[in-house]
Amino acid sequence: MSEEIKLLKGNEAIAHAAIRYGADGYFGYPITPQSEIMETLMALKPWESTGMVVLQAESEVAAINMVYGGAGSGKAVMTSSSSPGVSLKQEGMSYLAGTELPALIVNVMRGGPGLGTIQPSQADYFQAVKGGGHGDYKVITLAPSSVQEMADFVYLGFDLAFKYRNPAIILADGIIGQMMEKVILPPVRQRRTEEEIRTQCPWALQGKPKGRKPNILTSLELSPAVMEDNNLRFQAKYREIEKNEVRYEAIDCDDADYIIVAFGSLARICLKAQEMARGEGIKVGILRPITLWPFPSDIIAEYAKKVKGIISIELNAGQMVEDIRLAVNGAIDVKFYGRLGGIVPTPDEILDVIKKEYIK
Amino acid sequence: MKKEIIVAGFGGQGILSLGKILAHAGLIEGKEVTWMPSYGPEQRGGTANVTVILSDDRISSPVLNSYDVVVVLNQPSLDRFENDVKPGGTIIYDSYGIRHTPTRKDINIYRIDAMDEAIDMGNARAFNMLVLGGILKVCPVVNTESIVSSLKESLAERLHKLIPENEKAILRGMEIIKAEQEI
Amino acid sequence: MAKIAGAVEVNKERCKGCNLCVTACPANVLSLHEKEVNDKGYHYAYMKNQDKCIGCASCGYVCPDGCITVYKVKL
Amino acid sequence: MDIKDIIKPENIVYEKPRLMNDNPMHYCPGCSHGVVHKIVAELVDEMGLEEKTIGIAPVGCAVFAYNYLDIDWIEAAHGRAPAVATAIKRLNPDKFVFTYQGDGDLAAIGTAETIHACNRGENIVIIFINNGIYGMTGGQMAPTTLLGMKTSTCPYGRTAELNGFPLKISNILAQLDGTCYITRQSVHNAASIRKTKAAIKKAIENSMARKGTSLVEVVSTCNAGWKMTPDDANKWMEENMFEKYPLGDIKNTVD
Repeated sequence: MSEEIKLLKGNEAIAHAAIRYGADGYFGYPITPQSEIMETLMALKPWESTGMVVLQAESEVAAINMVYGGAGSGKAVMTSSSSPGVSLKQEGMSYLAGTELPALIVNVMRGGPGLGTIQPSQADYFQAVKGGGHGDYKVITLAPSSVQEMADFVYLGFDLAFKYRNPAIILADGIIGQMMEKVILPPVRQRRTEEEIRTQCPWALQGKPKGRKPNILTSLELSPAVMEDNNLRFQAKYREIEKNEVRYEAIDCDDADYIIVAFGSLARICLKAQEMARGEGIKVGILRPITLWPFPSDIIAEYAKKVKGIISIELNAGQMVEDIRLAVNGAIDVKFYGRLGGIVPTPDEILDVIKKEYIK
Repeated sequence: MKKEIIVAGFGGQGILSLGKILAHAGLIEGKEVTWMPSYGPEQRGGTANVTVILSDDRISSPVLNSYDVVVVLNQPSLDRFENDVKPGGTIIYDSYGIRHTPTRKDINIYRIDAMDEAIDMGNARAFNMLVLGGILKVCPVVNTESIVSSLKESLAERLHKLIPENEKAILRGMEIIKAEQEI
Repeated sequence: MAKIAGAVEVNKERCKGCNLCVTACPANVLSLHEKEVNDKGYHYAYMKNQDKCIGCASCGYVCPDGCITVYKVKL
Repeated sequence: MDIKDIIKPENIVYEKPRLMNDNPMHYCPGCSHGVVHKIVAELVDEMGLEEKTIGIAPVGCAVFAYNYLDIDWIEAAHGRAPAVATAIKRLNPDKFVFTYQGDGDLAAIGTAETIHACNRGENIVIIFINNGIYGMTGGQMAPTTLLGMKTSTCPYGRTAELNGFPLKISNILAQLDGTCYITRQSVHNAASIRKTKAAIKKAIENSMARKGTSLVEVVSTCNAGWKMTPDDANKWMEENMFEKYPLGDIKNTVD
């Protein structure tokens, strides 16, 4: 199997990509709008082909702790859920970060708070990029805006997670999860052998050979001095990730008077609005952060010096806009437009917002 | 080329699979495609719709406020989407249960009595394929061979015996669609 | 019946003076030091009546901290 | 006979297990944990499993078990050890994977994980220390605290009206089709320690032979939490705990 073109839902693409990546395990719990991920995995039965373990856990809490255990043994393991379920996973994610274990978590966001709605939302931005659980930690956050990226980011997410021994999130939403698009499935990789895990992840639990010290994976440290050192090490790693791993897409920004910053599915809708605006002679560009953490602050700060306006458009009450404002540091007034509760704005609506804000 | 299509009706009418077969045919022809359903409990009753975009170029928004082709299969959908047809665009409606028909003067209006036909054929499952045939007749966005290949890939193996039946329904749909207003 | 001689070594710095070994001993061999303590301040166990030890290792089994090594010879 | 002739390496009949290291254990004097740790260390060594063993440490007093036994360990969040073990065992089916959990961890906050791991018949060993109290946090009520027993959160004694009943979780787990061996043992004297060791050995054999989930409950003392001397705690346990938690096999479908 080299590359393969398929028509897939975003959720299905995640499942296909996980198997092709050579993931060792998936542990999940059903919740709308992401249940197709586990359903697809169960239908594809990868345990018969690649040996990948797929297990429906008793809860999101159990699922993320299965991921924690699997990751501890050096395996490429993942889970997926939607907003309320991801809240439950925060305990495990904090442990993954505190124990420096690689893992992939998919959040196909729906509207909240509480049980909320099953319709799409981006209201878990803060939860994803600011840590989410207890303690000072960061999770690499990838925001796909196409079904293709749902597949590609399984690879990118796992690769970054292992490169930095840090959990990574694919922060999608109900639109990307449920829509179907053409996907070029990435090339098949083999699952790593025990020997490869031994060399690549010398920290992994594999049973202690005579002569090696025990591998002990824990986030617990009662000595404040050592705990501070641990935290400083994490922070140094986070600075390294911020330096190396920022990803974004800038569309027609170089001659733009106004820049829309938007991520995920909403960036696609904004792109249509941008095309319409250009059609009317309004010079709008789109800046789409692909990594929400690390956030593309530098490029936004650069554009802030050149353009007349920046507006953040989100499916929430204004979360990413705070990071944009931090990035521009007062150089320009950053406006915000958002829809809540599962409402998705149309391209027309966004064009009207641009006109209302800037073309008076 | 870019066609933005929405199909709307009741849940359970096979709207999502209609859209999927159309999108898959586009994929077979090397087009960019996007299939965006309304999702949630409406799949099991109430209203459902699916937006299908086929394009030679990268597709921006999967969510639209106007369409080249609007296919409405019940009164609420007709009322909801008639105004979203682009000027010069096309609306296709099934007359079954329709009390008031489209009134816009700036669009093409086609009627397909697919529900009646499905009942006459004694095959309620043929309904969505009749509609698909009608769509392809007035908006030949993909060719029929691609649709047949798409059926093979979209349907589970155990349903492949139904492909000839589906093909027949598609061809029949092409025959029964009628122009009411062409601009 | 062969006569048996046993002996016990207590890692006195590891011992926490819990007294479980003293209680477990069927031959009344062990005791806690009444006056002496180890670096942690525990009255550690020692062989008070060495000649009575039969090397049964009951003290070793019950010692939670693994402080006790038991020896046994058949005479 | 001179003691020097007795204290010779060749005459050793009992010593600290090889896999238990020299780190001083943080447990209170007389705590049952150390005894169970020794049994695990002995069995891993005797059964030749050192290179295959992965332990899951709990939250609670045994949180630092990984500091004392020289095997690979991972620290689980409170109650989640069976879920952590599930994945490790499924992804590494030839390894010996065990959890070591207290009553609060296993039977309160981790009840769901415990029941479902057992119900799936995960091929793991669960070592369950039941001392009827939360030791690490300072002696609060546990799900297994006896009626009338005083703890810092039931200072006048546990009452059924306020706190419900002591939870016999091992008996519940024995009802599940996924478990193959559930036994209740203790470690208060040499004989009971030998029995517990035999039980844990059987549990390990079951897990390596993929017979399902095995659980060994060790009814234990927490003399500090119970505010007794270690000797008195053992007596109190025999007189009170064993009545509610009688020793012996609860389920054995293997032999």
